[in-house]
Amino acid sequence: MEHTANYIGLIPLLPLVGAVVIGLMHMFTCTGKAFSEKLYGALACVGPVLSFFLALVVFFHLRDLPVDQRHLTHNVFTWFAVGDLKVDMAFLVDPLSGLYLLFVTFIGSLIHIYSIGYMAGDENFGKFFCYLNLFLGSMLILVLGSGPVVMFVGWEGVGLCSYLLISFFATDTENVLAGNKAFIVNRIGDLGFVLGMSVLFWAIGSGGFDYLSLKANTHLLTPGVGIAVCLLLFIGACGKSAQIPLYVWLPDAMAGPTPVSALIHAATMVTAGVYMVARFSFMYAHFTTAGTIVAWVGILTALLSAIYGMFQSDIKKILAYSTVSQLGYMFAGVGVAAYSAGIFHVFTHAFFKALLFLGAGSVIYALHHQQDVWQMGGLKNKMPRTYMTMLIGALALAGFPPFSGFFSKDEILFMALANGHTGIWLIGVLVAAMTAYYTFRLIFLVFHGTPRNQEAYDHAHEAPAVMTVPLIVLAAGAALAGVLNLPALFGGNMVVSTWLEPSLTEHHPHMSHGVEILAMLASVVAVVIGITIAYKKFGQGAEEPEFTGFAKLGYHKFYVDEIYNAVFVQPFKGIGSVISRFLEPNVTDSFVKFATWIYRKAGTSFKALQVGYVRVYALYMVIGLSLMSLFLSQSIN
Amino acid sequence: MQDFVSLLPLIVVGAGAILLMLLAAFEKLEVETGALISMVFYGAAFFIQLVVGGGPQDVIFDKIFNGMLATSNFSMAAGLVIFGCGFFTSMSCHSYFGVNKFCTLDFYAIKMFSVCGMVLLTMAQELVTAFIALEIMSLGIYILVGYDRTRLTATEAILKYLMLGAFAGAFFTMGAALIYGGAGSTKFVAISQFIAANPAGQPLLIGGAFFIFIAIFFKIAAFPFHAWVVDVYDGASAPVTGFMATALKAAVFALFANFIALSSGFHGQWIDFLFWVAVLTMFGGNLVAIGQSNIKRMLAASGIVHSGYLLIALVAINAEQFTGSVIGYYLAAYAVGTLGMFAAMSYLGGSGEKRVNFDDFKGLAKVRPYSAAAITVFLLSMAGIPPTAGFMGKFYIITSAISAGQMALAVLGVVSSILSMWYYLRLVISMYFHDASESFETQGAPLATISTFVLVVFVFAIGLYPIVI
Amino acid sequence: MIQDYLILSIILFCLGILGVITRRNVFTVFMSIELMLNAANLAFIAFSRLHESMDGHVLAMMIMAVAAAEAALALAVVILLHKHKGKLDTNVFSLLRG
Amino acid sequence: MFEYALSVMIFLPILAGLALVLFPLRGQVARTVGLIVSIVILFMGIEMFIGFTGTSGMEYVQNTPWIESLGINYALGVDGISLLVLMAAAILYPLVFFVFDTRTKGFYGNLLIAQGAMIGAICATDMVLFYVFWEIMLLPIFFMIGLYGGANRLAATLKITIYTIAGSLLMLAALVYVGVSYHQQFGKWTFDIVQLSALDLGGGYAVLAFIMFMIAFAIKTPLFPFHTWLPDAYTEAPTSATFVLSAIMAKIGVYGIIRFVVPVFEIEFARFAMLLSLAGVVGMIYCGIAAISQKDMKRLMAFSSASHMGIIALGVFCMNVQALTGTLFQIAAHATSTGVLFLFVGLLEQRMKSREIGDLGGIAYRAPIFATFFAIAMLASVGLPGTNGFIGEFLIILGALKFSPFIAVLAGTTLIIGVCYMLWMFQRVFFEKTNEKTAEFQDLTAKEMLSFLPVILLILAMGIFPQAFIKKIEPAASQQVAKLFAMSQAQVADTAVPVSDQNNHKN
Repeated sequence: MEHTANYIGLIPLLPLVGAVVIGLMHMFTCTGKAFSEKLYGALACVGPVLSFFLALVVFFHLRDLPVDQRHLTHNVFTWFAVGDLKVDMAFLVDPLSGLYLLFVTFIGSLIHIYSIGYMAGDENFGKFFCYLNLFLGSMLILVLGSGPVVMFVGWEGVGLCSYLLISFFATDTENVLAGNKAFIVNRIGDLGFVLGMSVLFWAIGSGGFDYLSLKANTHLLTPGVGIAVCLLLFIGACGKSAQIPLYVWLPDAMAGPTPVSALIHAATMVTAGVYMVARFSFMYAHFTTAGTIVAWVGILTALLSAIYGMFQSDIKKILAYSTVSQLGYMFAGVGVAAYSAGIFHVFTHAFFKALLFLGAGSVIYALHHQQDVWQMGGLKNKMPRTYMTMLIGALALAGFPPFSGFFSKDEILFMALANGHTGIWLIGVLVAAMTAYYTFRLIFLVFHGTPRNQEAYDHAHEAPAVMTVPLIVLAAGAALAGVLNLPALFGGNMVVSTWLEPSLTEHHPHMSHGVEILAMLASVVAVVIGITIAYKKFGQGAEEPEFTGFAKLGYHKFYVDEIYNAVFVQPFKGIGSVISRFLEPNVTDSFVKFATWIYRKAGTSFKALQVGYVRVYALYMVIGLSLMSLFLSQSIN
Repeated sequence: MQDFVSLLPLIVVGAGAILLMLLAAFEKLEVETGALISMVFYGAAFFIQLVVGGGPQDVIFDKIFNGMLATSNFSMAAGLVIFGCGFFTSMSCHSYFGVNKFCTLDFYAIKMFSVCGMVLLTMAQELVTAFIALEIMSLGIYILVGYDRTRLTATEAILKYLMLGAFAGAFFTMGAALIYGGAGSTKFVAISQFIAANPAGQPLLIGGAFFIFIAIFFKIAAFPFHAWVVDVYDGASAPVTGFMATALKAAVFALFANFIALSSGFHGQWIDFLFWVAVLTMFGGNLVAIGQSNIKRMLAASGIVHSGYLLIALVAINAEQFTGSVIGYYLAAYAVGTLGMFAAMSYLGGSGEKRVNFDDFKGLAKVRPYSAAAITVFLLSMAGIPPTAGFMGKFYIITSAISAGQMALAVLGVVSSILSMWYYLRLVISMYFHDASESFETQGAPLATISTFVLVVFVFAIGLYPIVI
Repeated sequence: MIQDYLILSIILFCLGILGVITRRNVFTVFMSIELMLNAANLAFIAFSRLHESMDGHVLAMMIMAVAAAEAALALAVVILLHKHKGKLDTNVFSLLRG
Repeated sequence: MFEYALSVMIFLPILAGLALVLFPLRGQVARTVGLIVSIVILFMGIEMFIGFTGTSGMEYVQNTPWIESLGINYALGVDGISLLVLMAAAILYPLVFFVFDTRTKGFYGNLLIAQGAMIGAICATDMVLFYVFWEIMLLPIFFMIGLYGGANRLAATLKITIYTIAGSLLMLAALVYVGVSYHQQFGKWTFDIVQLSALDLGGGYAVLAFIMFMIAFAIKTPLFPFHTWLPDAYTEAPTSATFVLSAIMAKIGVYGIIRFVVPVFEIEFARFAMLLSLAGVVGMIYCGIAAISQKDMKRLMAFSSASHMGIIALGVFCMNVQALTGTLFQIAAHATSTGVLFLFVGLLEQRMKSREIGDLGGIAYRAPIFATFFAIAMLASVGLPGTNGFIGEFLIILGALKFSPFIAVLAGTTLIIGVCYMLWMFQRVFFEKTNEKTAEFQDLTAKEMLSFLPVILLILAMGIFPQAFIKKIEPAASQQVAKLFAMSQAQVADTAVPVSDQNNHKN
């Protein structure tokens, strides 16, 4: 079975090839007569599906290996080697990346299938699938990369794809701006990533710059350097996974087509940051200070975006903020060294968030791109399948037992408590309540009560099968995925955690089941409270309220975007125009200009000396002569 | 016998001059033929010089007229340059006077006489001989400058030149007298022996040398004795200006070098003084040049700057084993460029020199691309852009200056050549980057044109294969 | 003893210089130059007396000869100037300037 | 057969160019000649690259005495340091002849002369020879901008010419100083860089000479604050000239620093490294920010190019093998991406008769191929992994961090700034709505596409398989760095000695 490792290279390659093929086809035909959408769709799905099966093969091969040697590396070629720095284009499959591999390819394939339905009739059908394939390929490189540099390739690749996909409907400026915002903010994070890598390299990179060797050399790091590396890398994670202060791009990213929002900006890409922190668990576990900071940033992000979520009116925005908030949870998890829990939450979240987005997508699709929840209502009769699936998704998101979200989230909170971060635990519980609230606010507003926009309601209809089937599959996942990591409390044996054991550096604190039960109850209670409040307010349908005071602040996201704009963007542009309008012509260049001016002036004055009177010339001679003789009398004796 | 051999070129040219004067008696003889005849003689002299000077040793004949003249490789080289200048000037005169008819055969005769004076000057090893040679040269040049008796400007030019020249000459004589008083002789050899005997700066000597320097500074238009040069160049006719700018400068610098290289002690005394003169000359020249709108005046001013560079070389010479190779090479390089410029001016200038300003040459490249290209080459050579002769000259000078430890002087020289880019480029720009307003038609014989392109070849030839003397 | 001669010649020389830079009449200027040359000659003679060699005298002769030649040319120029402008004021002749 | 290759590569274009300039030919004939010559050079370049072994020594060496009295030789050679620069000069040229066909013979002649001179400057291992070519390089540019440039070309021409010549004349004095001090230390004249690197100048006049060298190269590169000639020149110059300037000529400035300054002035270099790298970084940020607010596409590109040159130069000053290799790689990478971008801007201008960003929009829909190519080049220039831009920038930042974290952080901002102006421009030009101007924008013709395709592929290939290039340049780089360190370590201890030596020499 040794040759299995050689398949690994194919897994990211297939979608990339697909992307290139589709891209070329589209590029040459989009101005003339395009190929049929069927062809595009088929081509687009080949790559992802194949790599999903390959992933399965590799995964099971991995499972068959003994626990302590569960890692397959495939060194495709030496990327570049300069001095001590040697970077191989090599792929590593170990339990962590294996798991990630599975659900990235799985969800990826689902989204491709779904998109065939959703994007039908768009004149840039081909382009869309080109990007989608490209994205999947980059994501897989990110996951499989055997070292930080290769990971960075995928890292930037997905950034690019999200830019392209967000600004997919590029004719209207809003989307393009959103895309730019996403790319630039991601770049800010990438700066951190690059610097972190560099520091890491100079510290311990000379002994090999891939995870395994780095893990082996971690002990050589001094605390200062180590923490610096962790934090710099975390900046990168903040950019990619939309944490404070770089979360601003994610909500705008909803400008893209809904499948994109679902796939990229909920399920896979945004969790890259979490994955990265988990990848470097050997460092974050080693330098707990950094971990704690990560945890706090995460939980605060969760809180902040939960607050935003409670007041939004755009269905996709609500989901977007819930994503940010869930990401916060994940970081809190990996921050408190509950890596497996964090990853598990990524896993479950992928299901229910993708589900919710796609559900939202089919709702929007049904209402002809109406996204304002205050224009919906009572749709549960019109589109029952969507309703049911989304309800499951909502319960999972809210963390209502026994749905998947409950287990993963609760695991995180419990670990936080267990590792002594009581503050984080408290906030976490609070956020859980808020999450439940805004999730069900959404459900009630959309599906219950009475239609607010009658004619939109009348035209509404259930989505086609190609769209609902993925919904149902995902719903199943969202409902049941929790079982995979059933805590010992319920007689489970934490399959995922144990599976991830070899590639993560974490220790399971032992606390009495009593405490665990109490904690669990607390969060359940919080969830229930949240849901009831939501029902009280919106259960029987409510009209759009006038936001005032805190709600107004929340609705406007505390004006953070405006503040950023005023503090960073505008000054930046200002400086730019100052330089090019004023500094460049008048200051930087002025020295030269001044010199030439002096030169010319002196020239004209000398011109004036040529008076043309021969006597005066003789006079010059005599003056020169006398000055020279003075000079001589000075210099000689 | 050796006296005769070493003087042979001189004699040839002198004979040619006399012959021309006699021929001048025949009315039917064309002026053009005069030019050709003189060219023949210059050529002959040039080759004789080449043959005689071909020897490897440094000083060939050091005891001519018991030490009044001496020919070294350096003086030979200077002589070659002078003959060359005479030759090419005759070529450009040939065309020039085809258009501006005020020439007679005597013109060429006088020119050859002054060449004699120049060559004598390069060999002079005795002050009064030098003075006489200087005067032979100058008297000839005076006449050439004012040859167009009908033009007031020419007359004014000769007035200024003559008056100030005589003024400077008086200084020379006074200096000679003082040195004679100090050293008891006016022969360079004796003077150097005297200095070697009593190195303490002897006031009479210093004063005398100073006066002689004044005179020389005047001739090479060092700052602040430069004022005349702009006006005189402007007033004189183009070929003559070219002749003055090159041959005269070569001769005088030959004398200057021979004199300053008397003995290292003497040279050492004057280094600081020359340093400042060089600096002032370079920058003063640039400042004069930048303001000019007339090309001849600009070239005159740039001539001042080049004198400054040559002064750098003089500061840097090593008086112990003086070869003068750097100076010789620079003189040749400068001569080629300048002669080319004036040759071009003399056939492009038209009758009565109606094209002399920068603006008159606008769009030349559109109408006469080759002439424009040639002029550009000369300008680049003067500016010292490789691979022209001017570059190698500048390179040698900087090298010698730095080897002599005169880093500051080298840098200042470089700075001044940066400044000089300005007015050289200005002409290129007006030739190339503007549209032609006229058709630059030229009549008259094509010799000047030919000489221009021959000189272009020389510019590159000397630049790429620098014959280090 | 020699000093007196020297002083005299220096005085003459300076007078010449003064003449050149102050006077505007062409004739006067040229005469001033002659004065300077003669000052030089005087110095030569005096020095040759001092060194008891005849070189000085010879040199003086030479210089006189040259000065004569120069003078001849000067006169020609003077005539030329007079033909052009009818006056010998050097300030009149300042077309070439700037 | 291949031993005179370098001479051929130098003089074939120059002679052909002169022929074009001098003999009366029609523009199309001239173009064909130029095309043929440049393709010949291209193949010779490729052949040379393949044949290059990269064992950190000079290859294809050629050395004949020129001026014995001063030990000046006609010495050519290629090593890891000059290889990629040479490739940039040799390979990209045919594009120009393929894409633009509206010029006169004089223009093509000048282009060829420029190529020959640049190759000469790159291959020369003798300082004086280098200087000669270095100066000749300028003349064609001078004429190209002055004759075929934009509206206010005269000012631009004068500016670039005076600037550059000022710099190079200072360099002339400096290199003579180097030669002389070699003469004084070792008693024989030479300007061969290999032998000169035995020198270790410091203190006294060496500082002055070093500064003069650096000014010359800083102007050509250009380093902040000597960049002020650049925007005007790049904007006014005809596209092909801008291409030559930005893609190749600017690189020769950096190359000159590596080749001629570092080996001779180890001590001074080590001493000034911090200041210089600051200049590089500040320039990068300054020009980058300036680019953001440009209305004219070409001007924006000009600033972006200047900004990148800052980062490229930084790699030299960091004095470690990663950064140096990064620079050498980035020189070629940036040549491809920026060169192509400038040519694309030229195409846009040709088609739209306007470079104003405001006038354009929505081109991506009219011209997907053009847009894709442009996007790839753009992403390369913002250093996206998978394109060649990433490798260089990453290595440089990595090295900069070793040199000084502060510098590294500043340098890292290039990731952000670059994206800012590029995306903004891309949005305004290729996205958004089409207007009546861009509505009938023609996509790349087959010919154009085929001529650009190789470069685009090269961009990707260099990004995905950089090792093929790096393994040829890395040995030379590491060798130089090692030497630099040995020298500067040895000297920093007793800097006093050479200083006093200098003083003795000058009296």
